[in-house]
Formats: sequence, structure tokens, C-alpha cells
Amino acid sequence: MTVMEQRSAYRPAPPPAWQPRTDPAPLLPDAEPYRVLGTKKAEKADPELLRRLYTQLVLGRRYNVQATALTKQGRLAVYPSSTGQEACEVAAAFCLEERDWLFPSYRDTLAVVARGVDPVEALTLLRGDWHSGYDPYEHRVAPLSTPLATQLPHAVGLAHAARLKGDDVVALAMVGDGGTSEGDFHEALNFAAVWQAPVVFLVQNNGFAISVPLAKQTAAPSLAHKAVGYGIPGRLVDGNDAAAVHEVLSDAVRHARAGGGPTLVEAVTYRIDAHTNADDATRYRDDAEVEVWRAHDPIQLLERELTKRGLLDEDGVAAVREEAEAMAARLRERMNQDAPLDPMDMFAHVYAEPTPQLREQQEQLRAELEAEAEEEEAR
Amino acid sequence: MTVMEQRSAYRPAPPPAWQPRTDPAPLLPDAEPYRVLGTKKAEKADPELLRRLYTQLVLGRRYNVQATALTKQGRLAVYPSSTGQEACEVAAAFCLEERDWLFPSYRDTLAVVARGVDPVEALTLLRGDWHSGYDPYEHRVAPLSTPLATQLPHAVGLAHAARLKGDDVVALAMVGDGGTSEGDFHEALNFAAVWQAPVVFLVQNNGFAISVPLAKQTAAPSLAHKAVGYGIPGRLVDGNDAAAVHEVLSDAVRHARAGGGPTLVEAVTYRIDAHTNADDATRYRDDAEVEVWRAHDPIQLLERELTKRGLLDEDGVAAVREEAEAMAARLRERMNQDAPLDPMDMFAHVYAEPTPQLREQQEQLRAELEAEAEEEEAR
Amino acid sequence: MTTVALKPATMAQALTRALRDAMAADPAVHVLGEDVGTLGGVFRITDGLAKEFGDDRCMDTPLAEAGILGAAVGMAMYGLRPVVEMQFDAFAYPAFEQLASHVAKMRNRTRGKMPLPITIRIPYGGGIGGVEHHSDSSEAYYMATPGLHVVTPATVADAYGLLRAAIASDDPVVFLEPKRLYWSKDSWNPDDPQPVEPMGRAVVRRTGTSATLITYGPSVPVCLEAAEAARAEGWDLEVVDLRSLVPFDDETVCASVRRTGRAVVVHEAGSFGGPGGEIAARVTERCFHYLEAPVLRVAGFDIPYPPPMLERYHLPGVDRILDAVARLQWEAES
Amino acid sequence: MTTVALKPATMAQALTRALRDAMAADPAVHVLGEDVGTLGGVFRITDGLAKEFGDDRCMDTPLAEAGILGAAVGMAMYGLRPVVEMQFDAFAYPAFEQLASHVAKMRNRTRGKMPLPITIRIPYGGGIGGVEHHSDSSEAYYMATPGLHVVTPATVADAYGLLRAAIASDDPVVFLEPKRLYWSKDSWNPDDPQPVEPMGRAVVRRTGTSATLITYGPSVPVCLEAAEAARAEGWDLEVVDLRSLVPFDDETVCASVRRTGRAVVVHEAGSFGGPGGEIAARVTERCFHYLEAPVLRVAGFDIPYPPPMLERYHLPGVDRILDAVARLQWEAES
Ligand SMILES: Cc1ncc(C[n+]2csc(CCOP(=O)(O)OP(=O)(O)O)c2C)c(N)n1
Ligand SMILES: Cc1ncc(C[n+]2csc(CCOP(=O)(O)OP(=O)(O)O)c2C)c(N)n1
Ligand SMILES: [Mg+2]
Ligand SMILES: [Mg+2]
Repeated sequence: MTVMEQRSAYRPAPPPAWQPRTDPAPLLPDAEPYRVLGTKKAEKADPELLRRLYTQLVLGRRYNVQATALTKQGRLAVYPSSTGQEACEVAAAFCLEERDWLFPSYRDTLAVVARGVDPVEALTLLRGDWHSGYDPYEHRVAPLSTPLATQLPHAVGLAHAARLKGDDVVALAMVGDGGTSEGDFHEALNFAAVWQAPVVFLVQNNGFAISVPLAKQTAAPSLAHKAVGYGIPGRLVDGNDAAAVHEVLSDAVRHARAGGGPTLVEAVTYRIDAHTNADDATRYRDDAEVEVWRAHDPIQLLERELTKRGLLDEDGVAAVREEAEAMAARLRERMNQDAPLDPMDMFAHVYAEPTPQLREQQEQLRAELEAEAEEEEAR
Repeated sequence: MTVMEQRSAYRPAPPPAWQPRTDPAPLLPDAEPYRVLGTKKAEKADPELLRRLYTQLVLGRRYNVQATALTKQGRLAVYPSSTGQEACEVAAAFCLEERDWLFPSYRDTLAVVARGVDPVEALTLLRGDWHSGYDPYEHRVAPLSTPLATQLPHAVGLAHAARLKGDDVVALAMVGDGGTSEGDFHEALNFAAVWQAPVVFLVQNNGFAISVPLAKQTAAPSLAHKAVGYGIPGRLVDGNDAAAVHEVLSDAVRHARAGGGPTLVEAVTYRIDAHTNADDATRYRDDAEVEVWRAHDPIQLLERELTKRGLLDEDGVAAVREEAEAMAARLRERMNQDAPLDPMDMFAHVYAEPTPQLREQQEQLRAELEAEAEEEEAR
Repeated sequence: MTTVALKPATMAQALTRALRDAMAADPAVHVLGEDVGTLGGVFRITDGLAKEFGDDRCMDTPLAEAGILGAAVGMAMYGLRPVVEMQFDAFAYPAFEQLASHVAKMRNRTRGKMPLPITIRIPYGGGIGGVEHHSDSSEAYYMATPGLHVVTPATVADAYGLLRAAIASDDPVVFLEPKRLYWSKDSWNPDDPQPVEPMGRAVVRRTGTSATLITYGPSVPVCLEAAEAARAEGWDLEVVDLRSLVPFDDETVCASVRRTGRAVVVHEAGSFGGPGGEIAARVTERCFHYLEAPVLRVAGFDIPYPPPMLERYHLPGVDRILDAVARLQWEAES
Repeated sequence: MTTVALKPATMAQALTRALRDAMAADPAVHVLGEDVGTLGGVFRITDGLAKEFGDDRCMDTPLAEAGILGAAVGMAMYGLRPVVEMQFDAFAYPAFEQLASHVAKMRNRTRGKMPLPITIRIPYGGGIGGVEHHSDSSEAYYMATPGLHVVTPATVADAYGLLRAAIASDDPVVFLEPKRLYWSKDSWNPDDPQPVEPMGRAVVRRTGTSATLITYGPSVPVCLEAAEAARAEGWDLEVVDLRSLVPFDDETVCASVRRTGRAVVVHEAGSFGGPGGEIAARVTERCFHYLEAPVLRVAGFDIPYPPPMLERYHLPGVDRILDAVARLQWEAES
């Protein structure tokens, strides 16, 4: 049976014999975001996993801080920090197998790095030396997508293609609360559902799309409630609870891999920093609100749990911090080196072979640069 | 308070204090399409309304048949028949007040005519003498929209504008099951929900988008289940039950007018004819399926009810049929006259004032036509 | 040598054959779009493919053009060669964001690591009595988007050959099908059809000495007809069929114009901001001192495509082309 | 007569002022877009409007460009005059379908019964170090879409004047804001700012006799600078600022080219299929016998807009303009 045939060829019976195709009840999210840390469930969580998550959260936070600092030094054109959202970022990378694919949005550098991409290559877009710095095939990470939600259909197509080829590959695609309003979000979820493609959609609801609060973005009970409209399960999770996000995403990945189709996961979190270093968040929100969320910090939540379970002590904390500082120092050092730049790259990759027109333009620029160099020399 | 302020400035409380904004339960559609005819509820239905619906259904069917015949005579470029869907078409027009607006899709000529638009002017697009034949402001009917779902955001904008101006105007927008897959559907419903705009979205689920059956279009329990993802009510109705469609739509219009915001209505129906006269439906569906639906014919359902309640007898049926024949004869006669054509119209309405460039082109064409006419004369 | 058996065939048949051959040759080729499966497409170009290769190779999709093209991007990322059908020209617009921001840019974005071998078939242009949104000539949009190839056949053999070449290309190709030529017949050798390689080469369809008509797609037969009619006026017109708008074959075009010294660009798309401006400008840049007259343009008017009953006034026809040829300042010669 | 009090102001300030004055003058004017309310837009062009006129007059919308423009269509149908902000050039692409199939066509579709007085403000072009999708020059797309006006200011006074005229127009206007000129200052009379009427007129920014630079938007200051630099080479260049791409002011442009006999078109948008082709072609059609050399083009390369660190190699600068001027076949003169 082909994949398309696997879906029963449903047509509505005439209304007198109407039956809904799918039972909507199991598709609806829980009334509350799922949590693990601070609950009984945490006691059963794998200590090794928790420690790994913790380390990566701390590294991630430090990376955010370092990258933001690099914008001030002019070493990055712009940086959208994910401080406060590290649990989502890290879990999104950790829930996947090697062969799986990650489709990050422009804010998800941390997830990209957590998946194994070189931390400097991951910053290429934001440094501005090229549009994307890493080979997407090396770690199976699509380029950071700036146009919001447009990468979601890519994830669906890739997952479907993998399934057609017989590979048990899952794609995880990340999008913000604001991005859920785009038509591409809708089309992607619908395609995924109809094709039963192995995709997990992770919405990081961080409360804002730049300055626009969620209440002006949607009137839905939750973003996870959108799932039922596609006939797929919607899950709501505390996005600052790394163990919970990891569990929910891992379940969704397993479900997808087993042929169960896509899942929509809404992680409720908060953007602690401004939209980017260029943004002034005081124009649209109170510090008091930020403080409330600071008290629900993903690192602290996990640290508390680990400490309580005796899996982490002061030395452990210090060791992780040290590792983070070392990472930041390396990043700083490498980013302080000028990116190698070749203007001829502009023409090299537009097509498999430059068109005659591009060759002409390339020659024009080459001549200009040579003339410039000669002039410099003459001076 | 401004409209935007009226929506409480919701932001998710930190997950420990999470609360869904809206209770999803009342937004979910019933498990079965709502029906009136053939049930106890029919006994309470207004006889006058039922008779008016019946007449219009019969007229509508006859109009479909006549228009399809006109394509064979080359009098129409193309005609997408709504035979089998007349209950939806007519109810969509009848549920509105004079001051309300209708946003039809390309298949909805019947709704346009039922709202009072001249039956010939309603066919301009399909005859091909111009793109739209009626003044949209005369009966508050937007032009038939060919690009699917693109008219839905228009309905939202118009309804919102009316509300901002303090007018209690409702917009009803029509779309097919296929159209619900488009991004514009999603964006329109979301905008309407966030703005609490007085819009009713009527999806005619007629089982197909040209050749593509619903099962390849969506995996949702029903299309009405999409509503909850926007935080608005979804209603499922038997689209061949004119009384039921009229009631559900009228409720939604009332709800919208009272400031309750938008509703998504899915009417379950069936496209009895091919997609258009140019389509060959035998390529993708069995006659047997069509027969099942013929047995659930909207005209018959209503006729049975009216007869049972003694509101219609053989003479009554004959009288309505006669009215329909007279209408068809008038339509035939008027459509057999050539549409008045002026090629200069091509330049007249592109801008408020033709640009100098258009004036030049217009003069060019005028000269060509004059030369042609002279040549003809010379011969 | 075998004798070549030429048979009459329609462009539609050649396109279907090209898809079939491509799918048979390479399991990575997948066709997707609205109604391409069971129905075989509204123009029946994909007729029989789902039956022969299965629903997964020729897929009916949900009705959402951005979703279709976006999914094709993902499929191409995973090594497939998607061939997307957009049902009509204007219905490709909802996919514009995917086209401009991803399809055209992914190779460049990733320094060549992630090429997207996607073919986007778009039936385009007028002349079939379609109602609004069914007759647009939207090539100007695609030409102005670096990263895309833009090709369009005018003959049955080219329809086959260009489509095979497009599908074989490692770059995205916007493949514009002149829908009013779908049922045009000409002689073709279906037993040994050949891809057109390389894409990007124009062809002289008719040699002449007085002036060059530069054209493509649906306007090629019109220009050939005009060239015939022009003989009565004493003009011997050369007709160049561009076939590929991107890349542009300056060499063939300029060689012709340098020979004839005069040129008219002919296309259905609107004049202002249309392909003709680019073509006239680049020919003038390269052949200025060979030109006896400015390069003129015969194009659609700068209006939304007119309704069926008026389209004959809009479409560039033989008379309008000959009027333009007459304005090529012949008096200067004598 | 009162003395005109000229003050320095930025283009951003003039745009904000134009919006404010338009909103104060006509309650039908509504501003909508992403972040235009509380934040005042990412470029702060709508700063203070929500506060002064309320959230219903200056609305933050959900994040969906087709929805924004589509809703604006509906608002215009009901008698409002929506002013839409697209956050960046490339983020207008998701709204392309609404723009091409409805905004541009509704008046024509309804024989003038349903005009759509919508202004679509789009910050466009590069030069501000933006990452991909933040620096596109997409005017070619809009020029090729009949039914739209396309205007773009290059001075502070024009920014005010054109925006007032655009909002007052009963037709849809694509209002392209050269984002790297937002903070450019020049002298302006804020006490009596005037709309530019009629839209559609170019203006000679600098008179000269040797050749004409035809340009618009962000390239106007570059051309003025080039004209200054050209004096050292003995060239006295005229600079025409088009201001309006649609309609196109053939009169002013051709009068200039007829005077100077030579022309270069300068813009940031890509060359192939870009505005320059149209401009060069129409100037050549109209001024052929006045031209000493072909009309040349200095434009962006035909590549996806490059990353911040490379954009200086891409953007047409003074040297590249002077190189083109030098290629205008001056030897023929002597
Ligand atoms: C299609 C598109 N429109 C607009 C933008 C400009 N923009 C960049 S980020 C942003 C807000 C995104 O909000 P959200 O989706 O919630 O993600 P977050 O920034 O919170 O991570 C906007 C409007 C864009 N990048 N893409
Ligand atoms: C944006 C867009 N894409 C494609 C088409 C071509 N098309 C016309 S009708 C149709 C099927 C519509 O199906 P549905 O929405 O269910 O409406 P129905 O025809 O059943 O009334 C398609 C694909 C179109 N009109 N608009
Ligand atoms: Mg957000
Ligand atoms: Mg349908």
C-alpha cells in the first residue's frame, strides 16, 4: 500500500449517516501545561538526562549572553536572544536522533548549537558574512529561517520524502507564537496531517511577537488547540521545564517515527530579553512581568530539582559554570577574528553554473576591485 | 473603550498559574450535523420561511440547469453548478439583512442572485464580457472570488471597518472545503477572532475540490473543528437541510451582530454535477456515490416536509415550477442577446485616471480599430 | 543511420511523455499538485502518471500553493526531484513567498550545499477564453528573481526537450507552459525524443534579413505568421525563439540583430516592466551601432488581463507586429 | 509673503508627520501592520500614532501579511483608507497574491465601482547591514502589476508630500521607503508641508549638460554625489529623480535625455528584469535619434541580496556610476 492509500479514502456519508472521522477528544491538549520538575514525576526522570540538560541550559544561557555582548562590539549584526527559552531550545535538539532533522527559526541558534553545529558557523547569518554558515547535511539542520513559519512546509516535505524512501526519519520544526498566524503554519500542519508525515511542530509561545502580545495574536484557548483542526494531537507543556519539554517532544518524536503522524506542541515560555539587541522592550512591557517569569527560570527550576535529588552540588554548579565560561571565551576569541570574505562568492552559488550574465557581472566586479587595489597601491 | 481594548490584555501567566483563556468546550461542534427537516424541530419552523426557501431552491436548481445549458450553446464561457448545494446558497442569502454583506466564492452565483442581484449581471464573469457585472454596493455583494479563500480576509476587514464606524453590519463569507486548506482561510479566521469581527464563515463541504476528495484535503474530525483553534464557535450542519442551514446561519449572524464575534459553519453537502461543465467527474468518482446523495436532495427534503405539514400540494409544486420555467425563459432570452462590448473599457478602470502610458495604448488600439473598420468598409 | 519517423503530436502529449520518461528514468522524480493524480490535471498533462507510478509518485495535494511548493522544497532537501504543477498562472501567486525567499535562494544561502532541483510547471498566458486569473503572463516576476531558471517552449519537440532538461537540472526551473499551444500539433519524433541541452540557448526559427522578431512561448507561432505576412510588404523577417528567459542567450539574439539591424520584441505579458524592456535594453546596450532604429516592443497592454470576450483586442497579433515593423524607420534607408 | 522657515529633519520624521496629518485630516485613514501600535513600528515611523489616535486608528495586527493586506482590502471596501505597513521588503511577499489579484484589480474588476484607496508602505533596499530578506529592492514586481501606483521618495520634503498624496489617492499605492535614507536629514519646512501633486511627476535634482542619470529612491543621493565627482572628469551630469515609477514621467525624463544625449539608469534593484530595462527601453524608443550612446544601466547584481559584510560590493556606488558614464562613447564626440 502506498502512503496515500494508507489513509482511508474517507468521504462524508450523507448527513443522515454522519460520523466524525476521528474522535476529537484525544487530540485536545490538557487543560494545564504539562510539568515534571517540582512534581512527583521528576523523581523518575533519568538523572543522566537531567544532568545533560542542565549543562546545556547553562551553556546556552552563557551563549546568549556572549552573543548579545558581541553585538555591542560590532561583531554580530544582530542577535535574537533566547534567554528564558533555553529549555525549549535544548530539548528540541536532545529529543532527536542523529538521522533526524531540525528546522530552526531565526531565534533558535541555541538549538542548532545543541544539535552539534559549530557555534561560530551557527552565527554566520547574524554575523553577516554569509546567509547560512553550516552544511545542513552534516548535522541535518536546515538553515535558520528568517521569514516566519516558511520553514514549516519544508519540514513536512522532508519528512514525507524520508517516509517515501523508507527511512524512519523525523523532522522537528520550530516556530514562535507570532509565526502561528502565518498561512504557511496552517498549510504545513494540514499537509503533515493529511500525509501523516513524521513531523513534530514545536511552538515556543514566549508571549510576544516583537511588541505584539499573545492576546493580539490569537483568541484560541491555547495554541495547542489548533491541532484538532488538523486532526492531529495538540500538547501543552511548561516550556521552562526542561524535563517536561524533553518528555513531551520525545513522545511526539516516537509517535511520529512509529507512523502515528505529526504532533503540535505548544511550549509556554517567556522571552526574557528584548526581541533583539536592537529592540527596546520597555516600550511595550513592564519589568514587573519579566520579574514574574524570572522566578520561573528554566535553569533554576532544573538546578533546584537536581540539588533536591542530590544530583548536583556546589562543585557541580561551579564546574558547569566553568565549562560555560570556557565556551564563551572560545566563542569570543573566534568571533573576534575577522570572518574570511570573498566578494566573488556572491556569484558562485546562485546557480549550479553561473549564467553568462553573472559571469559578466563577476568580471566587472573583479576589474573594479583590481583597479581599486592598484589605486591603493599607487597611494 | 476601543475595540482592541475590549479584548482583555491576556498574557499567559507563568505555567504554575496557567489558565486557558477561553473554555474550549462550547466552541466544539456537535458530534453530528445539525438537522431540522424530518425531525421534531421542523414542526416549529416558520411556514412562510420554509415556503420562501422552497421557492428559491427550485428557482436555484433551474438556474443551475439553465446556466449549464448556456455553456453548451457557447453563451457562457464556463459554469460551476451548485446543484445539490442550493440549500446552502439560498440560506446564505436569506440569513442576512439588507445592510449586511455577502462575500461569495466563484461557485456561489445562486447566493448572489438570491440576494437580489440581477441574474444576468451575476453571470458577467462566467459569460466573459467583464470580470464582474454588478455594482457591489447595490446589494452589498462582493464580486465572485475566483482565487480560493482570498475573499475571506476581505470579509473580515469589511466587518471590522463597519464595527469601527459603529454600524451593526455582518459579513457572511463563503468558501469550499478545498479552500479551507489555503493560508488565507487561516489568516482570515484568526484576524476575525482576534478582532471579534462580525463575520460568519460558511464552508460548503461538498466532498470535493475538483477531483480531490475531502480525505486528501484534511484529516480533521470535521472542518468545523478548526474553529476552536481560533477561539471561535464551530457549527456543523446538514447542508442539504435548508431549514437547518438557515437556522444555524441566522444564529451565527445574530451572534455576530450582538458583538459575539465570528462563527465557522461547516455545511455538509455534495456537488451533484461535475466541477464545471468542462469537467469530467466520472474520472474520479462513482455514480453510485452520487446516487446516495441524490436521495438526500435538498429540494426533496424540503418538499417532503412542506407536504407533510400541509403547506404544499401538487398545485403549489406546479406553481413554483412554472415560476422557475418563466425565470429560465427570461434568463435564456436575455443571455441570448449579445453582451454589449467596448474594448476601450479595458483602459478606463485600471486607475481613477488612465496613466499617460495607458492613454497611449488606448489611442493605439483606437487607431487599429479604425483602420480595421476602414478596411472592412473598403471591401 | 536510422530514418527519423516524425509523427504529429500535441504539445500536451509531449509534456506528458516527458514527465513519464523522467519518472521512469529516475525514481527521485515526484509529481505533486492540485488534481494531478486521478484526474491527470485540469489540462491532463499528468494523465496516467498516478496509475503507472502510483499515488506517491504523482500526488494530489491539499489545495494550498505555498504548501505545495514549500513541501517540494523539503522533498528536494531530502534528495527528491519534485515537479510541481501550479494549476493556472495566477494561482502560483500564493506560493510567491516560497518561490522568492526559498526556492530561488536556498542554493546560494547554503553556499551550494543545498541545491533545490525543483521544476515548477505553470500553464500561462491567454487565448483560451479563460476568466480572470486564468490567463496571466507572469514571467516578469520570475525573471526578476535571481536563482530561478525560466524557460518556455514553443514547439512540441522543445516542450519535451526543455521539460526533460528542466527536471534534470540541479537548479529550480520555472517551466512556463503556453496553455494555448497545448493542443497545437507539429511533427515530432516520439521514438527518440531528446532533451534540449544546455537549457539557455535561443534558436532561430526562421531566418530573414530585414529585421528580427525576438519572442518566446505562445507568441512564436504568431511571429512566424507575421513573418509570412510581412513578405507581401517586402520584409524578410527573422524570428528568434528565446526558449529560455533565464539565462538569456545574448549571443544568438545579438548575432541576429547585428545581421538585420532592426528588432521588435513580441510577447503577451504587459509592456511596462515586462520582459520586453529587459530584452530591448540589453540588445541596445550590445548592438547600438548596428541598430537602424530603436528596438520596439509589441506586448500586452498594461492592464489586468481582459475578460474572454475582449482578449482578442489585447493579444499581440499579426497586424500589431507588422505595424511595429513598419515603424522601424525604413525611410532612413532610402 | 511669509518667509519659509526651513529646518533640518529626517525622512523618518517627515513620514511620521505625514501619517499624523493624514489621520488628523481624515478619520477614514487607519494604519495597520505588525508592531505599528505601541512600539511605533520597528523603524518608529508610526511612533505616537496609537497614543494620539487610539488603537483602532493605528492597529497592531496578527503576524500575517496576506491577512493584513486582505483585511485592508475589506476596510477600503467599506470606505476606510487603510495605510498598511509591511515590516520589511521581503516580508511583503506573503501578501503578493492579495496585491496582484485583488488590490491591483478590484477597481478594474468592478468597472470603477469599487476603488481601493490603500497605501502600502514598504521599507525597501539595502545599505543598513540587514541580514537576508531585510534588504530587497522589489519594485520590479510592483511595476509589472497594472493597477498599482509605485512611488518612492528621495528627499525629506518628498517623503512627506508623496505619502500625503498616496494616502489621498483613490488608487492603491505601493509606497517604497528607502530605509537607508530614514535618518538622512535635509532642510524642510515642517510648518507648511505640502503634498506632491500630482503623483507621477519626476523632478530634475541637478541640471547638467553631459549626460543624464535617471534614478530614484536610495540611489538619488549616490547619483548626486557621482555628479559632483564627475566634475573633476569634465562631465556635467544631470540627475533626474523619478519619484514615481508608475505612472512614469516620460516627459521629464525624455526632455532631459534629449538635452544631454546620453543617459545612465541607476538603481539598487537587480539589473536583469529590473526597472532599468524598462526605463532604458522606453527612453531609447522615444529618444533614439538624440542618443550618442546606448542608455546604460548601473544596478545591483543579479544575485540574492548579499549578506551585510558584502553589500558594499553590491550596491551601485559613485565609482561604478562614473565607470558607466565613461562608457558612454565620448570618443565619438571628438
Ligand atoms: C514573514 C515574516 N514577517 C515578518 C517578519 C519580521 N519579524 C521578525 S521576528 C518577528 C516576530 C516573531 O514573533 P514570534 O513568531 O512569536 O517569534 P519570537 O520572535 O517570539 O521568537 C517579526 C514580525 C518576518 N521575519 N517574517
Ligand atoms: C488559489 C487558487 N488555487 C487554485 C484554484 C483552481 N481551482 C478552482 S476551483 C478549485 C477547487 C475548489 O474546491 P472547493 O474549495 O472545495 O470548492 P468547490 O469547487 O467544491 O465549490 C480549484 C483548485 C483557484 N481558483 N484558486
Ligand atoms: Mg514569540
Ligand atoms: Mg468542494
